[in-house]
Amino acid sequence: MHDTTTISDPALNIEHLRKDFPILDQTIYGSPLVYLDNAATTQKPEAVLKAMDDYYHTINSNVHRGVHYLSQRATEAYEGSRQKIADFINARHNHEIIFTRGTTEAINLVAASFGKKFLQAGDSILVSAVEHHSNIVPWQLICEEKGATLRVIPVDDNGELILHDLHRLLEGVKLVAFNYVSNSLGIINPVKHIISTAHSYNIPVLLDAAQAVQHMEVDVQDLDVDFLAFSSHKLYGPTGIGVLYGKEEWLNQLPPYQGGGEMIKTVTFEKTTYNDLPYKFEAGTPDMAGAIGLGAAIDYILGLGIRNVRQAEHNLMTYALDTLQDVQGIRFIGKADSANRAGVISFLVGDIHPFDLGEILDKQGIAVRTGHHCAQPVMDRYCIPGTVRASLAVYNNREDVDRLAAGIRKAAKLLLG
Amino acid sequence: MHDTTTISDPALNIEHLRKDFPILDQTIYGSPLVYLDNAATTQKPEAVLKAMDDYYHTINSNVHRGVHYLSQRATEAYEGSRQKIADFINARHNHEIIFTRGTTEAINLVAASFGKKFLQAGDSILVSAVEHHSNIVPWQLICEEKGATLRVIPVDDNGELILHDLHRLLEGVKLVAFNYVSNSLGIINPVKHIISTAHSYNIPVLLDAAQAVQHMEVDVQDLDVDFLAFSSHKLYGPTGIGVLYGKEEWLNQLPPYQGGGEMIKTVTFEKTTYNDLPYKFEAGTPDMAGAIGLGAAIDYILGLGIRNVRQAEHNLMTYALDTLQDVQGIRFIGKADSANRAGVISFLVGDIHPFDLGEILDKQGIAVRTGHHCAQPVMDRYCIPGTVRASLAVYNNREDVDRLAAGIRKAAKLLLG
Amino acid sequence: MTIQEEQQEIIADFEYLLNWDDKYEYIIQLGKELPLIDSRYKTEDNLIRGCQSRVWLHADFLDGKLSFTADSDAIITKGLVSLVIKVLSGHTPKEIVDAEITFIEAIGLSSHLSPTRSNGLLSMLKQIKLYALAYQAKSVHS
Amino acid sequence: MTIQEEQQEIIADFEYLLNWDDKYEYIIQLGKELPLIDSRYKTEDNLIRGCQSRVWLHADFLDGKLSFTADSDAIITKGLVSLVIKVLSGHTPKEIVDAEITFIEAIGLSSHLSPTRSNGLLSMLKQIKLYALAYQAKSVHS
Ligand SMILES: Cc1ncc(COP(=O)(O)O)c(C=O)c1O
Ligand SMILES: Cc1ncc(COP(=O)(O)O)c(C=O)c1O
Repeated sequence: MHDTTTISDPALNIEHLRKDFPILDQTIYGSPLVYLDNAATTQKPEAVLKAMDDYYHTINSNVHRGVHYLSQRATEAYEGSRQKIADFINARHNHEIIFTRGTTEAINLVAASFGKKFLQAGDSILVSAVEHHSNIVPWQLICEEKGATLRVIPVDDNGELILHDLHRLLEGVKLVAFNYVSNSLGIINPVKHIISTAHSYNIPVLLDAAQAVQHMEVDVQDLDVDFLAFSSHKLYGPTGIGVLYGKEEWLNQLPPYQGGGEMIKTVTFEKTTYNDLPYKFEAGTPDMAGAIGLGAAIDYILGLGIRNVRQAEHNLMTYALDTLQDVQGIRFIGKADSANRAGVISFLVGDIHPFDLGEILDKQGIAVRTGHHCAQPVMDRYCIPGTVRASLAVYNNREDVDRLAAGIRKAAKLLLG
Repeated sequence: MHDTTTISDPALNIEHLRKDFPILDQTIYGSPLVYLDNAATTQKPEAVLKAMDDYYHTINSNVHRGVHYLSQRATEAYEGSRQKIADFINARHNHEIIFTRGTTEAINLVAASFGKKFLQAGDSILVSAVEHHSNIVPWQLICEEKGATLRVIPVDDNGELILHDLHRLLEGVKLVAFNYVSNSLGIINPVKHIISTAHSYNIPVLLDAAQAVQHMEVDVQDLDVDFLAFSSHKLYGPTGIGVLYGKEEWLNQLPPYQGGGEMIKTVTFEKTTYNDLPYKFEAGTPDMAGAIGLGAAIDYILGLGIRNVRQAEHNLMTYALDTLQDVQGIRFIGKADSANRAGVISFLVGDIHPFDLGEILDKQGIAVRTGHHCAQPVMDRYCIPGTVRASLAVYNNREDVDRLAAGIRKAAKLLLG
Repeated sequence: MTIQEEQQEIIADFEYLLNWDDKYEYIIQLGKELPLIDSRYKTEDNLIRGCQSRVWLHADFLDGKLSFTADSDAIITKGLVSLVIKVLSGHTPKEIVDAEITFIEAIGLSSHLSPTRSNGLLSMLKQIKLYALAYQAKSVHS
Repeated sequence: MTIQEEQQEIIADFEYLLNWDDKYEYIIQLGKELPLIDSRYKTEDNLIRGCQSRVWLHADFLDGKLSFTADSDAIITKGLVSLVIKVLSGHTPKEIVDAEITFIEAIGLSSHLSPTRSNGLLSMLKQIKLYALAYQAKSVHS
């Protein structure tokens, strides 16, 4: 067992910041909780919960249309969060930030609205072989509706996208959608290369950044990406809210997605005119408390320093890969080293079924995810029923990794025994 | 000024339950807050905030797919809320409850999915003249896409739907969508009559219950309604979550709305099969905390007793109509008495612009809504720029009403003075 | 007087009005006082549609200076409109473009400047700036 | 033994297994012990797809009694499957339809019975009940 008082990164005191997450301090079946299911959802620091509680205790009110004091304060707080998000990903304008329920809804919005306007029979949408279902099914739905086809960037045995055929794959493609970091393999994809290649054919790109924004700096202008989606709940923020970023020139071209309050300028039964960005895409009462909670989560991360987070997680990832490598029979699915990896380690041990391994880990208080991680095509690609996935957040420490390694050994002994 | 310790309804001690809503206890511009914007959004009792806080502090985890302990507890809590909602509206099955962001999204879901499957050029959708934009625009969008038309049940000078032509209006209609209680006029519509008439032609009905569920018992089996939508944030619950109820036989017929995690059974790039109800319609990570908060809100209301709530609000409404009637120059928009009214009183005073009146009320700490209340066609119908809307919740008392009446008098004096 | 001085004067006037009702009474009085716009200019073209109140704005350009007349359906907005016109009318496009309107905030009606309320006054201020910008561009090119 | 007695016996057995690892060791041992299903019955038709693990189930009806053989790709599921079969095989459709399976919860593996985990075991239990219902209906009608 390593000395957990040794902090791998001097800029962040992990033991100290763990106190911001009191949920971590509990026992499961008699063992202290080791929470390594962060790619599914992260825990929330007290500051996020307090921001939402404060909102509900002081200014809760419907936004935008109110003359009265509370409504104005609520609107300022809600729009303040939008500005924080714009700054966080370096969007040019705050009206390029659309609040959605999460990554899934953000992608559905683009698939439906972009598809409605730009997709025709015979066209293609290009995704990669390592996508989450949320970046596959919305495209399947719209492709089916429009008679378009879904094309796939293949992946090699190591989990890296095979890009030498990219130019050919881009023929007839109307939009490219792929993830920055794969949730099943943890591999950081070569986003800039793919974006600039697509752009050389004037093809826009949507980036699924659900597994990226919590781990590294993401700058939409530097990436020059056209659309970007992420979820609050994976970024230390509340559930039920997420973000679609879109370049103004793209968002202005898209027809509205949902209809309702806020997204219109004038309504008559004969003719309705739509509101400006971002409201055109925010029908109905928004999740005010969620947006404010997400703003607080971003404040929290910026307070830690996103580079410090990346560094601390990088160090822990290096340690984890080293430590797990020594476990007998372990196979990593996705071969990236810690420099090209963020958050996720997927693995199998011998021919142990991931479900069995996960259950025995759970009994030891270790929370990992097992199964296909909503990325069934990835499992099919590697002909496996699923993987065990351990995923890191900034509050994880070496003790968590040690407990995981010991837990796997114990499980293997029981299961293979 | 009336003695506020006189409780109008013996079953509920309003002064006591106001303590559950500490936000009410604040001063705005030096005056104690009078919150009468409840139709826009209600305040949340401590029990709701605590339920969400507890969730985040103890079991926060992604639902459904996790093997581990926290995920199982989170799933149980999330599904427990679904069951509470099913019981609350007396749904036959809990899988008839779909979590959405709110009423707006619920209606958009039905408009898109029902429209995709059942709507053809030449068909009609029938709404009423007193709908919220959220129950107009989604139908406009799908009608435009399908070449169908939107037809409108007219309204009379008193705000009552004109139904003698209903049989003729129903010709060629594929679905009827209207609200239980109008958010702009507060009038309770004759839902059973409209539903049974529509059913006599086998036309399904969607009921927008956004302004109903918080005020009275709603029983979907008794109403025999096919779809019903409401928002948590108007029902003492958190923002960002709401409900679509749909009869199993209808929901099973509708194609999925959004694609993504959870809503599928198997995914390959060639073929995707969809999950069973309710998951087919819940793509992506749901708003776990929101769902749990809504469950707690329902517990809170059931704790008060929904009939007690109705009775207390009815008494206050009677008092409010009586009291406001005495204000010189007041005109009620929508003429229902308190028996046919829920929550909302819309009015104008002389030719004072509602915006002016709202602003002077705000300066006195009185929060009302002014404008078209996202029901512009209603304003057009009565040729008014908007109304001042005071809307009640269970925590409002006679003092609130007295303050409102006094505030209007003061405003009128200033503005006409 | 410069735009700045005009604003200072208004702010000073309001300092004597201690209560919010006195302030509003004064603004409402201003709103009532004079028809601000010739009715033939109250056209759809000159209409600025806010979410809550509507404003009609007409601009005249004479001797290098812009002057404005306006109206609103809401009386408080109208009172503020009358103050805005007092401050900005009769100045050159450049002066107007460069002007910072601070008095509305200073007299405690900042909510009228909040884009979230999307009311007519804010849109009117934007429109005035746009007129001024247009005439400024013209005079540079001519 | 009745279904109830079979379950009581299993619960009693497990009471001697004090630690969770002992319980799992025992279940895993059961899972390994015997091939539960003839490989020719391991068909797509007999496959019950859970979200996490898969189960194959084959039913035989003889002399008014149902018997089952089964398999799973996950060993813990397989061990539980073997216990379920021990409990339910060789009983009449009616007995099976009426049976309440309590032992899985009693021995502390209730999560295998949670629909939220949607795993193979729960689906298998449902499938067994369906078979039993079908045969019960048949025998009533014949
Ligand atoms: C009658 C009615 N329908 C629909 C809505 C829309 O609800 P939400 O904004 O919560 O989606 C509202 C409230 O704004 C309403 O009052
Ligand atoms: C890469 C990726 N894309 C999309 C999603 C879907 O995100 P959400 O479920 O928050 O909508 C996830 C997470 O589940 C993910 O990891």
